Amino acid sequence: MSKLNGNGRDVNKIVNAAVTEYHSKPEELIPILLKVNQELGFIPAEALELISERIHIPESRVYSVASFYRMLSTKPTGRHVIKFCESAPCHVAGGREVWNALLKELMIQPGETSPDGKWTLKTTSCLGVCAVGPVMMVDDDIYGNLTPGQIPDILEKYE
Amino acid sequence: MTYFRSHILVCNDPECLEKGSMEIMQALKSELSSKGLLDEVQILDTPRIGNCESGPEILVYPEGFHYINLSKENIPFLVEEQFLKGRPVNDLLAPPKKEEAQELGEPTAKEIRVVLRNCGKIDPQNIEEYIAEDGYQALAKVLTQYSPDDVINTITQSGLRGRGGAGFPTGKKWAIARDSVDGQKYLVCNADEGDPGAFMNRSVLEGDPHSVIEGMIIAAYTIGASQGYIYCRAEYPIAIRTLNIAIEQAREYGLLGKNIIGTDFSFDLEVRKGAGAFVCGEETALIASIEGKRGEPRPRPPFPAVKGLFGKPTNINNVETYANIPQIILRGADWYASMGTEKSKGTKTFALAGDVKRTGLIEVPFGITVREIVYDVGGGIKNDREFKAIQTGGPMGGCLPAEYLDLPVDYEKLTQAGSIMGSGGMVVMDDETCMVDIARFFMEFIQDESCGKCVPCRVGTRRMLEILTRICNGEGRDGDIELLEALSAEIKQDSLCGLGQGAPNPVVSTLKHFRSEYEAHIYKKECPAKVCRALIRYEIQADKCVGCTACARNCPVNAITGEAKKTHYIDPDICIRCGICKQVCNYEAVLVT
Amino acid sequence: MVNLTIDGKTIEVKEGTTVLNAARANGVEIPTLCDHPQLTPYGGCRLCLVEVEGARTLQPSCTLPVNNNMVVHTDSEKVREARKFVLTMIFSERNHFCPYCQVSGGDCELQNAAYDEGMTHWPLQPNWKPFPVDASHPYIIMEHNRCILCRRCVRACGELVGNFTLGFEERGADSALVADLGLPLGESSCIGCGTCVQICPTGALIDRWSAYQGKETDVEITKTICQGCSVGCGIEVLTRDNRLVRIEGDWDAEINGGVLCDVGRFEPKTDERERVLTPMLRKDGALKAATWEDALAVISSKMKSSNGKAAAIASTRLSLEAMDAFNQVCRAAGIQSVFSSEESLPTAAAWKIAEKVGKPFESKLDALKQADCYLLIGEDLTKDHQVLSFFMKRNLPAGASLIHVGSADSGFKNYANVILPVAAGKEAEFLGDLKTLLNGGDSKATAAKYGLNEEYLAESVKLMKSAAKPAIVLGSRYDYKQPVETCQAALDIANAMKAIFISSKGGANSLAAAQMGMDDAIDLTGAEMVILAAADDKFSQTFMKKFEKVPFLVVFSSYVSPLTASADVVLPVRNWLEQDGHFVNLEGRLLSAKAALEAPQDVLSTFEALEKLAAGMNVKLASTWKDALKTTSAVMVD
Amino acid sequence: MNAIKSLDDLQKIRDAALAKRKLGETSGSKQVIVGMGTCGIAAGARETMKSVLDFIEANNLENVVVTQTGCIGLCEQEPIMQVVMPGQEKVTYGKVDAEVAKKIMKEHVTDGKVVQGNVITI
Repeated sequence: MSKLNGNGRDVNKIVNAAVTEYHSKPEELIPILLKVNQELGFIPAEALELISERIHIPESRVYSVASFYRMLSTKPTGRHVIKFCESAPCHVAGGREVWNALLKELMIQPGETSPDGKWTLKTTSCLGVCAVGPVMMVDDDIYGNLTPGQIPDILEKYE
Repeated sequence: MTYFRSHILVCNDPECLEKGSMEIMQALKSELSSKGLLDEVQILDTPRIGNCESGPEILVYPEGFHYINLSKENIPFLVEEQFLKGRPVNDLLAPPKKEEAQELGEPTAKEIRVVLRNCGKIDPQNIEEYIAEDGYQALAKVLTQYSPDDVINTITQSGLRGRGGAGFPTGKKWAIARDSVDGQKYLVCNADEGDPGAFMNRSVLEGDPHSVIEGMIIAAYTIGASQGYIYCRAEYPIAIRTLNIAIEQAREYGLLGKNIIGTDFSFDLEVRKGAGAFVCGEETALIASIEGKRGEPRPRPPFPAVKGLFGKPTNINNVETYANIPQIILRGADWYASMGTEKSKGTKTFALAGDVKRTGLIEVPFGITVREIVYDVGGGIKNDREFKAIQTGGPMGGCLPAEYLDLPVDYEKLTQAGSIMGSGGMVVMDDETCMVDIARFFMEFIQDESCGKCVPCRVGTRRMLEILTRICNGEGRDGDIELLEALSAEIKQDSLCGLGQGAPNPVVSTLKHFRSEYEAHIYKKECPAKVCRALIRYEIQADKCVGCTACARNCPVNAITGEAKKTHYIDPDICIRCGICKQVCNYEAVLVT
Repeated sequence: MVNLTIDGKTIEVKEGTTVLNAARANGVEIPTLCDHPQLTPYGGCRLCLVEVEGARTLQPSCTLPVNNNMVVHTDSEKVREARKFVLTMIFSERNHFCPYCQVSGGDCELQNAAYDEGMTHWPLQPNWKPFPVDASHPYIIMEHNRCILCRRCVRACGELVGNFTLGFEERGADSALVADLGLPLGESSCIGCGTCVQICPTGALIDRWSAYQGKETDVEITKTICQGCSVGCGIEVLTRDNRLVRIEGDWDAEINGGVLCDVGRFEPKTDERERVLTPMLRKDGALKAATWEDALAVISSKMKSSNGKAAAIASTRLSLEAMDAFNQVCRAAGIQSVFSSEESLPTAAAWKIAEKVGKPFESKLDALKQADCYLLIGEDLTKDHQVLSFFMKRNLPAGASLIHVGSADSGFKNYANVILPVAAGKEAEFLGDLKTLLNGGDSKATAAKYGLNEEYLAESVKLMKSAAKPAIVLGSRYDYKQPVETCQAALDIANAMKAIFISSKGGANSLAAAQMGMDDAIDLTGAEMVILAAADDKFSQTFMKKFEKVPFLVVFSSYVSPLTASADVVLPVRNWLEQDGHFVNLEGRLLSAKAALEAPQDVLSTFEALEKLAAGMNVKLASTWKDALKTTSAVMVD
Repeated sequence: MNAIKSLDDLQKIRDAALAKRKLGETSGSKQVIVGMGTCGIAAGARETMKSVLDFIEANNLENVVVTQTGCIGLCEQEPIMQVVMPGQEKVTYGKVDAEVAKKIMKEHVTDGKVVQGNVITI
């Protein structure tokens, strides 16, 4: 039976592909979760159940792991995920103003998804590009040397 | 295939040819032949060894001796000493310091690039470029000439200490791992560079991945590990991709996998991606994470060297430590130990960030002062403002004020000053930085990253954050400073892992050096640096405002009123002090009071 | 041995001992919260911190192994400050407003620890975001607001029970206890064993019935054994004013180490059956209350008149004493057919083989706990011998494998590596073929023969072959067609693999019943009278059907049931909590049960009732239950 | 590629790589190197690279070898681009956005004139 989630993807197929790629090994739980997260934007409950079944790890442990790491999400996310670097160097370099501009533009709080399902706003730990801070990531695109004025232009690029 | 124990590379560059390098080659051939060494020593010609100014030049491998200014007369003695007696002829060797200066093209006078020597110079996705820069020569040398003991001795003599932060002597660490009796052993590279403001490891992984891989293979050979893992944070997708390409190429070239370089030593490597947890930089948490568990540290003992990954003896070093290894092997322990201070040898990479003109990556010998780093290497403070503090060692480090500008940077000195080396992040702050805000900021980071396993860190950091937040909000109470101090002392003393034990450091160091700022917040309800929102007001100076309306248009809460071309006004009751008006004003009319 | 100094006292302990245990063994008390003797040391709460000379920070004594010449201080200023700090921190997080908590005043380890440190108030005002209370479970209430995140429950659920229902979500101060994927406990995979409730140091996990029924200091505690199945778990029965408050596993019991299943822990509290409180006689078609004398007189005259054309059945929940007396009285009255209530469970089969073999062939439970591969035959141990299933399930994460020959939808479905649904009646044959496969052979043909997935069968063979310490476990199956053959085939595999072999034994005293010769299948044909010593047993419909055509039925029973309703004589007897006695568990261990409650007036123990009956019949009872065991061949477990 | 089975094999690869590099330096081809570490990309190196490639395609440039390298350490100058003209020293440019890249391609790579404003010294 194939299960579909909100993003219209076949969860079963994606989980099976991830599990197969990592040889169904219990110690590969995190790479498997990352893969599923990457494919679906988050890890729905049915994916967690399937992973538990396939690699013989109790559901409670799969969930404990999935909810521990910041780059894994067990809650649905928007079409695009913005990860804003909240580290000190970016903060010192004017990150706060950019952050405020971002909040103003998106009208959501960190951790939330916009009502139209387009954006999810998250903070992230250091992306390691402090020299070009403030920095944020939109999906896989990384933007450095940000100023508040650039925010609307950047957001406009995404459908 | 014939096996040569030594190789002589003779430079055949036009300049060297002109200076007679072919005659040198002939002389070498006849001399070696007369001593019956032609079966053991191979002579090759190769383009460009040094800069040919001191030609004819030759290189002797695997030792990597670089002889210059040779003449035919030197050859018999050289062959006798080098190939019969096995010792270098020092008089003919190229001076190492000079060679380095020429080869590496030091970015600034204070820098010496060992770990970063190839970064930005070679194409990291092409193993041949690394090999061209003497890559894997150290590995070849170790596998053919060194016993594990020899490697440990060399590393111990070099004085190399773990670059992950704690500074444990690497040679000693390897010796412990080697002495573990259990059959299966693992080697782990900690590439979970989580300190905000630190990105040295990322640069090495992205720019010169093979140096780390080579260092790891040497370590694996030394301790007897057959499988290794590089645990890299998922925030570094490019580093992970580059590493995977490098590993694949190394495998293709027989440098990883079974029977490395034709010897009976086998070792393979795998990259493990983190998933966003700062605490996984702690070695026991990192191990748990590789095993597919929540990244929670566990008490030590048992130490990973005895019981680590999958319950087996495991050696963990960080990226920079491994990247140093090939150079130490090639250039010798003495060369490495000649740099740095008495107890901290060699060079250290730092990531320079914050309010410094030249942010970026530097590599300097230990012992350099903070002033030299900030002003000579970093070019001074942005906008020529005042230096206020430098934060070293990441979120568990401390903030040092201007009094420490002349502090020589090494493991011990930084610790004595109330900060730590950490992995090498340095955040420079100017006088517009509020130290209470900074302390609150780091505490927010730590309490967000606390795994929650132990009470002092889980609860203590949250209580501290609450206190710091209320101080920044202008709601500080008498006794808060003392409470912070008491909590700091206990959290440091009682927490399970380094994260908790170091968590109070930013507070402790700012309380020590910037106590008056805390007092101003609490007792005068003032933020001297004009940062803390609740304690400041934004005002528009009538004499500077031209009425361009930029501020009013950008204000997210419509707190600014005013007609075009007339002075604008900010309603303090509506204003949320986000600072956007100040950012967008081109006339510096917005003032913070 | 290692020498160290704790608080100035030089002591010697075994290498590998933790500082905590070394201190405790030498009379030095160190407070703990997250630590529990039955769990792997964790080192999270930091209450047990001690000062070790030379160490940079304070050290958790629960995880720190002793070292030679170590100097430890458990009562220094630094240590006491740290303890107070840790407790202050815990009290500053979530709701620890004690007056509203049922464990307050003695049963709360957190509160006790605070009193021990002389704390009288919260030094820091608590600051927390309230959590909803999870009351979805029929037995257990999860009150997150009192949770101190010590994870004893999570570890117990995994390490001891092997169910892995409980886990942790999020991290840091946002961490919270969850079931499965964050489900309400009542909708989760929780089996309601209550081990988490028992191990919780605060009032975060409580059971529905015992709340506010009395603190541990107000109750009486009786150590006895659970009589729910043949494992014989050690329990503590908490009573107050002759009322059952709750049942807890005995942490010191060798067999179960404190773990219990829902049957042992909660069933007595949920048992709503009506008690039989007086002897009753059928007169003019209706049961009427009678005196013991009248009732017994009717029985003895009926026994005499039936002239041996009678049958007798003893519940396998009877104590050895009662079972032996029952046997003697019945046989004295010339009754040849004395059965036990065991219904086609493996006990009789195993016993028959034991008699034939003449020497022990089963292993002790301890061996089962150590095994690394389980071949499990039978319907479902997770229902009738749950604690046995815990011993297996908890080894799975460490790499042990589990192959279940039985229903695909059993309680093992989330745990077994492979489930092989072999049809009823084919078990013996299948096990024979499996033994052949273990020596190499074509799994394809075998799989086809039994309609099994070939890949799964091949995987089973691989798992069994690669095991270092395999175990064959024969569980109950209510429709075994060939119990003896199945048992023999399972034993053959065990012998061939040099594996551990253990079979479950039905009721609490099934093995004893078999040893006393009550191991034949029940046959009531031609019996003019049947005596059933039912005790507090609950019988299946199929079992009760056997009695429909019995002309004269005598029932010794604690509870009213369809059987007592149709009986001609009913005698009120005590339930298991009200009487002493001895039992032989599935591994042949002799266990002793103690009465925890007083029985209602006029209700006798089955043994006393039988004594009275014997006296009325002029039968002299030899007090020989021990001899009765010895007269048959030795207990069959090694 | 055959696996390296001896020291000798390694030496040969090294020699070949060095020879290849030498050949690159003497063949008269022009080299454009773009720093493609994370910081470079964050600062817009992808656009820089695209601009370089677009320029080459639009102008049918031959003899230009475009390669990438990792982080050089001067992150605040990112995107960084380097140009090596035959027989000349390497020139390093900082803060090279798409426009500047186009300018460098035109003035330096095509016409041989160093674009002074963006040169950084390392």
